[in-house]
Amino acid sequence: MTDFGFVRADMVPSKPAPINTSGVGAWFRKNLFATPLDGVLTILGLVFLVWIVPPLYNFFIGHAVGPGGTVEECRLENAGACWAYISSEMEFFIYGFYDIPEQWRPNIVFALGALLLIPLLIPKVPFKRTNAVLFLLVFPVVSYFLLAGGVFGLKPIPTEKWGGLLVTLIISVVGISCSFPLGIILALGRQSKMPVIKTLCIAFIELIRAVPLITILFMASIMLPLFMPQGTTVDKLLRALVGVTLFTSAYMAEVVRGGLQAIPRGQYEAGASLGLGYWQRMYFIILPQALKHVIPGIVNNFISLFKDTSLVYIVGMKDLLEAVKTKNDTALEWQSANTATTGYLFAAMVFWVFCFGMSRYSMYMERRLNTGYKR
Amino acid sequence: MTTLDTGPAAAPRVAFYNDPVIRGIIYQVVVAVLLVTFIAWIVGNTATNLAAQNKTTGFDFLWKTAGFDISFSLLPWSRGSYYWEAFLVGITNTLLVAFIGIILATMLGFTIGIARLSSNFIVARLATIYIETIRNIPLLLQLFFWYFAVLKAMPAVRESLALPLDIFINQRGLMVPRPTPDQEFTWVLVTFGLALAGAIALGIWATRVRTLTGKYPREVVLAGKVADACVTFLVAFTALFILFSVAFPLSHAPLVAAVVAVVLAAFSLTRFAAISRGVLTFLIAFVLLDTIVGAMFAWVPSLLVSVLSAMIALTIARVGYVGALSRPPSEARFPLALLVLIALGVPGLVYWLTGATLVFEVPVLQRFNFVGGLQLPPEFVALAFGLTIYTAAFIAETVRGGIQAVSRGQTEAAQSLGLKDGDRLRLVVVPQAMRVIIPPLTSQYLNLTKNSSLGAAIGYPELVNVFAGTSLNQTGRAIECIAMVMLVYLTLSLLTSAIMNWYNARVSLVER
Amino acid sequence: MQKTLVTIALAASLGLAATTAQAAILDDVKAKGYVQCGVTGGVPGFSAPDSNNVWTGLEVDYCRALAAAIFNDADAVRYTSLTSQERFTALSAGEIDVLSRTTTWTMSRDTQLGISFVGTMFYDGQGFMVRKADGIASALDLSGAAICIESGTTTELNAADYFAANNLEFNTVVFVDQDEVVKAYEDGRCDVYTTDSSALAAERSKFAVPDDHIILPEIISKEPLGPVVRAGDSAWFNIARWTYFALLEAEELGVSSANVDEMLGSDNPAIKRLLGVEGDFGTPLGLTKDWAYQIVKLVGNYAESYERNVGPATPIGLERGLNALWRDGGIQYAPPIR
Amino acid sequence: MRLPICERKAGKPPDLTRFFKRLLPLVAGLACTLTLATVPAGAQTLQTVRDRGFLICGATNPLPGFAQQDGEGRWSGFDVDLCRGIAAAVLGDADKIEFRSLRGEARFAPLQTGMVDVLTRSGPWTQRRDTLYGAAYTGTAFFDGQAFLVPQSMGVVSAFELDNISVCIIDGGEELERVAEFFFTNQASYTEVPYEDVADLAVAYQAGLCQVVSASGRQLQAIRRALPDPSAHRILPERISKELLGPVVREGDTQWFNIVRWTLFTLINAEEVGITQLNVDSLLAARTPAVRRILGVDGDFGTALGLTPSFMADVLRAVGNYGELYDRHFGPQTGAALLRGQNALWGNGGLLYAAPVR
Amino acid sequence: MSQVSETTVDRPVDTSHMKVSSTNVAIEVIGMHKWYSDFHVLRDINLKVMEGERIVIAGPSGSGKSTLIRCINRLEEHQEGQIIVNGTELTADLKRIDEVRREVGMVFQHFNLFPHLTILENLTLAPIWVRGIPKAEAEATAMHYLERVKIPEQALKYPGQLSGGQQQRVAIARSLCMQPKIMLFDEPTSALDPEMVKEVLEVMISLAEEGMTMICVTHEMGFARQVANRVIFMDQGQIIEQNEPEAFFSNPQHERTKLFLSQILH
Repeated sequence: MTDFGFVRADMVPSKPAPINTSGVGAWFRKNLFATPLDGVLTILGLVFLVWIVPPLYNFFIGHAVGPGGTVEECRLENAGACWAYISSEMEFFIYGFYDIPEQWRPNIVFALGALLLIPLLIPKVPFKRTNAVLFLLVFPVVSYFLLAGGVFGLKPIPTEKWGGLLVTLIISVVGISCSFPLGIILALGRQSKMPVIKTLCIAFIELIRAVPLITILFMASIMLPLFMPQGTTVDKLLRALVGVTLFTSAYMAEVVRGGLQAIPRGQYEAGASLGLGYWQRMYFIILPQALKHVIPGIVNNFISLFKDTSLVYIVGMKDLLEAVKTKNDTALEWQSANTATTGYLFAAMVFWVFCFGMSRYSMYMERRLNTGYKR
Repeated sequence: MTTLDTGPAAAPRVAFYNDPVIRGIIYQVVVAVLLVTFIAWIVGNTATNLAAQNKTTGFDFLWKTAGFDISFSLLPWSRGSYYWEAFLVGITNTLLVAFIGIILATMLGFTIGIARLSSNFIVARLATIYIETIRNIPLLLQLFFWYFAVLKAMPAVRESLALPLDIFINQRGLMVPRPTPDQEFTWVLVTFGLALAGAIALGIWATRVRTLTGKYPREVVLAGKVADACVTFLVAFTALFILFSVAFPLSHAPLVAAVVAVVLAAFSLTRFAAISRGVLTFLIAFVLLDTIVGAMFAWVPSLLVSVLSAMIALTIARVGYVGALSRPPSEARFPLALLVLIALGVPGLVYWLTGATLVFEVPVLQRFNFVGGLQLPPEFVALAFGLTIYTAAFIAETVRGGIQAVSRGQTEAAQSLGLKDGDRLRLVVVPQAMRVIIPPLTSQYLNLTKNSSLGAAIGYPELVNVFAGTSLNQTGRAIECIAMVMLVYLTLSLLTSAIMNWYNARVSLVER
Repeated sequence: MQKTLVTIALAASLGLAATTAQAAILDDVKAKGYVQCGVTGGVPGFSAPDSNNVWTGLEVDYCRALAAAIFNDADAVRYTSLTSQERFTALSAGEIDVLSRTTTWTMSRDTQLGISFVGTMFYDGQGFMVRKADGIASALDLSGAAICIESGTTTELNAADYFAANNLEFNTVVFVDQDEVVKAYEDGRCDVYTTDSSALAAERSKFAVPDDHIILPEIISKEPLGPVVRAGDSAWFNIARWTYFALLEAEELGVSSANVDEMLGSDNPAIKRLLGVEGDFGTPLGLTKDWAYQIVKLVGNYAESYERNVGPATPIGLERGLNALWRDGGIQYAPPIR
Repeated sequence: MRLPICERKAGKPPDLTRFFKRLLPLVAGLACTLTLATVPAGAQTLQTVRDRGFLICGATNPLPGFAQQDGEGRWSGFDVDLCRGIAAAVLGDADKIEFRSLRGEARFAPLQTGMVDVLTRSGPWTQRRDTLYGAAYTGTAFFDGQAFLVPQSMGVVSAFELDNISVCIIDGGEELERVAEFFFTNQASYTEVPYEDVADLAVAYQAGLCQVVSASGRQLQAIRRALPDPSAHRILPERISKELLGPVVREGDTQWFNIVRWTLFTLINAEEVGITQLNVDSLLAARTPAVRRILGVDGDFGTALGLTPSFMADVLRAVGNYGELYDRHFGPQTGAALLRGQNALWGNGGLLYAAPVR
Repeated sequence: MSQVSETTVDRPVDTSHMKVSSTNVAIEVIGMHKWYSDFHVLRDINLKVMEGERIVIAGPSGSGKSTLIRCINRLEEHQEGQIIVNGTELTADLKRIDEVRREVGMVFQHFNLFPHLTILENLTLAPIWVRGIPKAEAEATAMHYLERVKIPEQALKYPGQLSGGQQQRVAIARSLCMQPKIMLFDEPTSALDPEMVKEVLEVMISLAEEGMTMICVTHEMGFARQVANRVIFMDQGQIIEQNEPEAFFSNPQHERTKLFLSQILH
């Protein structure tokens, strides 16, 4: 090869990788035993799995008492999770105190919500605008009247009776759809050039972000009555909604601000040069770009909000977690060693499914729009 | 809220006002007026309501006796204490659990975050499962779980779970030994502080000399060698001692251990240092593995466990051996062992010389209860545990993000310059990763502190529970109590963000 | 989009917000058609959702009785589940009309929070548990018995005081923790276990054979739990108070939900007055003449409610003890309806 | 209470963030308004009494043991001591009272018109009185009921032993019915000797026109004390009806209602924890929380009532605890000892129960 | 990557030193294969580089050019065959890898300067910590090389404050500070604006003029013509053709080469 001229006459065919770089063995070597240290970690990991999986399997499935089981089975010495308890109290976990004969109403709301939300989430489905309007404007109104009743001959059901997953979903859906625009307004206010508005927005955002949600809800439950004119009361659900929404909107504002700051100046100037007014500029040019940038942050906020709904026990709402806790504490007929654990695990699974779903959806959208941050 | 009511949608449509400046002023005046009205309305309502309920306001209640018990307090507390003391107790309890949570969560979070980036499939997957499980479940639920489902299911006192180092866990919480230092022990503490400062100063000095001259100072290198040997001896002796007195009981265990340790220490000074290191690694790994795996699989014959542990430990020892082979000579190595020895050895010497005693008051199971030691109530344990586990998942993601933010190119550039792995991490990767990690890490710390308020739900007497809960309930001074609580959190938050701003200004990358 | 959302929020808030006038609670309650009753988040026997997810319990029955007296409909109640922090604010602010939530009547609450305690629905307090086999019927028989007790608590002081006051020999086995005390008692370390009586009952229900243990009727410390109303509205205070008294009076007169209709024909003037057959005691309260009849008919008397919710036949298994009528050895006592 | 921040107009705020600087005056203003806005309203009765300098206290009809006038016109008795207790609580001086004995059914009118501040005895607590007359019963000071007075010589210790006797009873109320009911359920026989007036009962009994008198316990006590040798007669412990006596105040003044209610509860609670007129000062050093709270050493329970923190100690210093009060007027040294019976503490088999001072 | 330009340096290139005089082999690659899991990315690479040789590797993207030079300082691992650098064979042995890396400098497409360090610190980092050179000496060397790349005035700035071309020159200087015997360039100009390409090429040419052994993956065909004494064309992971620049450009032999050249040279 020292001679310069060289022309390859026959192409070297692609040949399979040597056994140590491909195939199952290679995968094992690369991912499990790349270095001796890796091997050690793998073995320790396996030891850990061997240690933890069988007891978990036995608890969740092996020795668990299925939905048809009885409390006596749950009370057996080596019984696992008591799923029978969950299935027997399921109604309370989903609807709270909602009148049993009227439970078709929340069911319709659930179905309607799913029906409107799913096409909204799938990018390929058309009529997005109509769909969004239906979901954000029509659906809440319909749901409210359907759930609260008092019209069209529906039996009125006060919000105190709503509970369980129903309340969790209501608070999170309303919280998400209200805190989003509110957060945008706050973010715009914070970017504003008007000192009074800017200061107010900053003060609001920083104050809310500085304190735990629990204190905001404490305020909603204990101090709000003091702030209202004598004799005025605010519905508890509304209080929880307002508390959670205000709280989230402050965080949302910070996320949106991040997006706004990422928009180059040129975009603002271009908008202005087209003669668009402030709101037109924001609506048509700035926000669509800014929001796209911060989808992961927004969804993270939604996930936090969804998890934070569990704090509404402070205002005495029986959301899913509180409903489970109530039954754990009061369903004496189901008392057994694992009843409480099973209850909490059930709630954990429900929360997990929703949060995990949201985070996966966000990742999917991120990939689709390809605007996600690297981190 | 008011700021929203006055969306510029209410803009006057008169042409005269279309001047943006005037319009801006008008908007602001409208907002300000609305806000002031709103506040006045609230204040008025509040005053009326309080008057109607025949309630008084003001902070005079702080100087009244509280008359309730607080189950856990670092400060002296009795029913006769004042409300302001309750306030302080709440703050200290919050800070205590936050402090412990932060330390533990940082350790766990960094481990998990690094594990998640591991090229090892199982390790990375376990870390992912951990993170995805934990951060998608509400913290409150996790606290309930730890408190009501796990701690309550812990064994009763007499069947306490005995952990090493005289730590016990049972329904009543965690019992740990309580250090009871005597008067002379103050000197040990003072020396420790001095020695630590000295060791750090020595480290800095040695590094500076290393930078300026290309070599560590001769004396330091020599002392480092000796320190290496000493550390080798100490570690080997401890491991062997445990091995021979617990795992494989041997008569004259201390003597045998000492002899072997001396041999290992001597080897570590020669060119057979790598072998010495391999043996040392084996010893530590084996002792640890045998204990832990033995505890995990109590039903497996101990011989099997020992053999398995020995095999794993051998592999680890090989890693250690190879690592030691490629170690730079002591002249080019940072004298870590020396510094550790100074920081710990000097106080140890003072401890021995002054005859100071630090006796650990061990919790002892008396007929019905543990007596002595530090008894941490289950609420504290559950809260600290829950906060740690939960926050660690977020810290792990932060850490992962930070490490990933340092592009592969940086690593490659460092590699191509011939920097060794340790130097590469120390000089290139960590400084860059940390500047990405620290801001979100701080906000995680702040979140942890704020989340500690959920302790109220399981009865841990932290600030919200003690002050916005019990005190408020006793006094009925809702506004005052909640305002004070919020003020504490606000202060913490503002302080943190001030420090962060300072830090960010200091480390932010200079860009064009 | 924002604008429309705000509109929806406003509409919803208007729809959800209800108003109550401070002054005349009764008028307001009548106007809205139900009693808003503050209850716990769930304490079995006192207020907790049952297996049909309906609120039940002794305290819930009180609310139902109030509703029965006002509306002739025991179901005209809406329950607000309250935390202990918010209960008094909720009451003062008029969010609830009556608070019936395991609230101990204490001086500071009665005098400093702008609220008034109506009476004592349930006398709780420290009690004693013994093994049935020991054949002990009263705390006065406990002289010399080994008593398991939690140290450093008021429990210990109360017990010491009680024994001293009754000239009984006091012999304790002291522990630092509740669980331990129970354990020691269960293991036979001592003959008697003492703590708050409702806690006693709860502990007992956890024993392998709860029926082997009995809770003695004596209660030696005071935790009077009762309904609370806002201070300042005497009319409402009177309704709340006399609803409670009516429950007691009905028991005393032997009127129960089962026999209330035949009791309408009773010759006993006290029964006649109670059931509104003779005299009109409802009008001064702003109620109908048969207010107490409705209470008994729809909710039952105190004894019925007690037995149904916390009595010996329930998992809570509390003997009447202090909560028996005055003539049966307890201290539940109501002024006559006259 | 005033915040220092109210005075200085946020001169040089700490160098934190800019928005905080702007927020400071706002917060300060809000805090000032909130903390300064206060006032308990509607404390009329207390203020009236304070302004007047003494308490006007009433009870229905003089009744020996409850309220009687000595030769010099000074009132004494159970009812009077209750008043003295209230005066001690409100004015710090138990003697600053004016006691009025009211006759007949008109007793609620003076209360309503404000002529008296509190009625310590106004006839038994019934629903009508509680709800119709604009009055509010604050609690029970004396459990009473219809009982039987018998001569010791009869050798009867329980009402259930009574059989084949003649009973003097007031005619016109429910008393006749009660007795009839009682004897009917006991399957005992009796002859009723009805009289129109209480005074006549004593005369008839003394004259031997009947063997037994049946009336409310307090009336029997009065009759018995008027007899030449009270100790030769006995009031049987059974009560065949319910009568509750207790202080009554005007409806609508919650603060005054609470003052009277908690003065009464103080007496009962003090007996329960063993505070007496004699040891009240030495117990100031006690460590028992319940004692310390009652004596105002721990906590402040008075200010909210518009009283001093130590008002309960003042009450006890002035009149002693409930037991002392009772013994003073119905105890053995009166020569006509009336058993505590239902008026014993709840722990001692009685019905007296007061919510705790906490 | 797709941007292929033909920027040339206007001044005459001094080729006096550019004759390969040495007979010492700097790099020898023998029968080397590499796979990314199942993808056969480098196939049967045989290459011998003499000291002082300047080799330009060209080829369409994905042809394995970068992978090849990354294998040479073991940023990538090969599975078959041998790579011998300065007489040291590259194996998994960390010691040997370190030895090789100390002799081989590398310049990356994206510069990979350390953004948290000043230019001077970037340059002195490795000399101080790898070679144990005293700081003052390392700084003197660093300033020397900064002058060579004509930006001594930027020494105390941070990378973020420099233009792309300046950064790449710093990156070259950083490698030079370690006084390598061989320099590898991985598309050093393809991330730069055209006017900056020139300043980087200037530096590279002057380096070549000094007789540095260089392997350069680049699309700068002008550079190849002026400086290289061998051009290697790669496609599908293999060396398709190699020749002296003149011959390579004027008379490509292989169809693939012809196609490639016709595409980039119009």
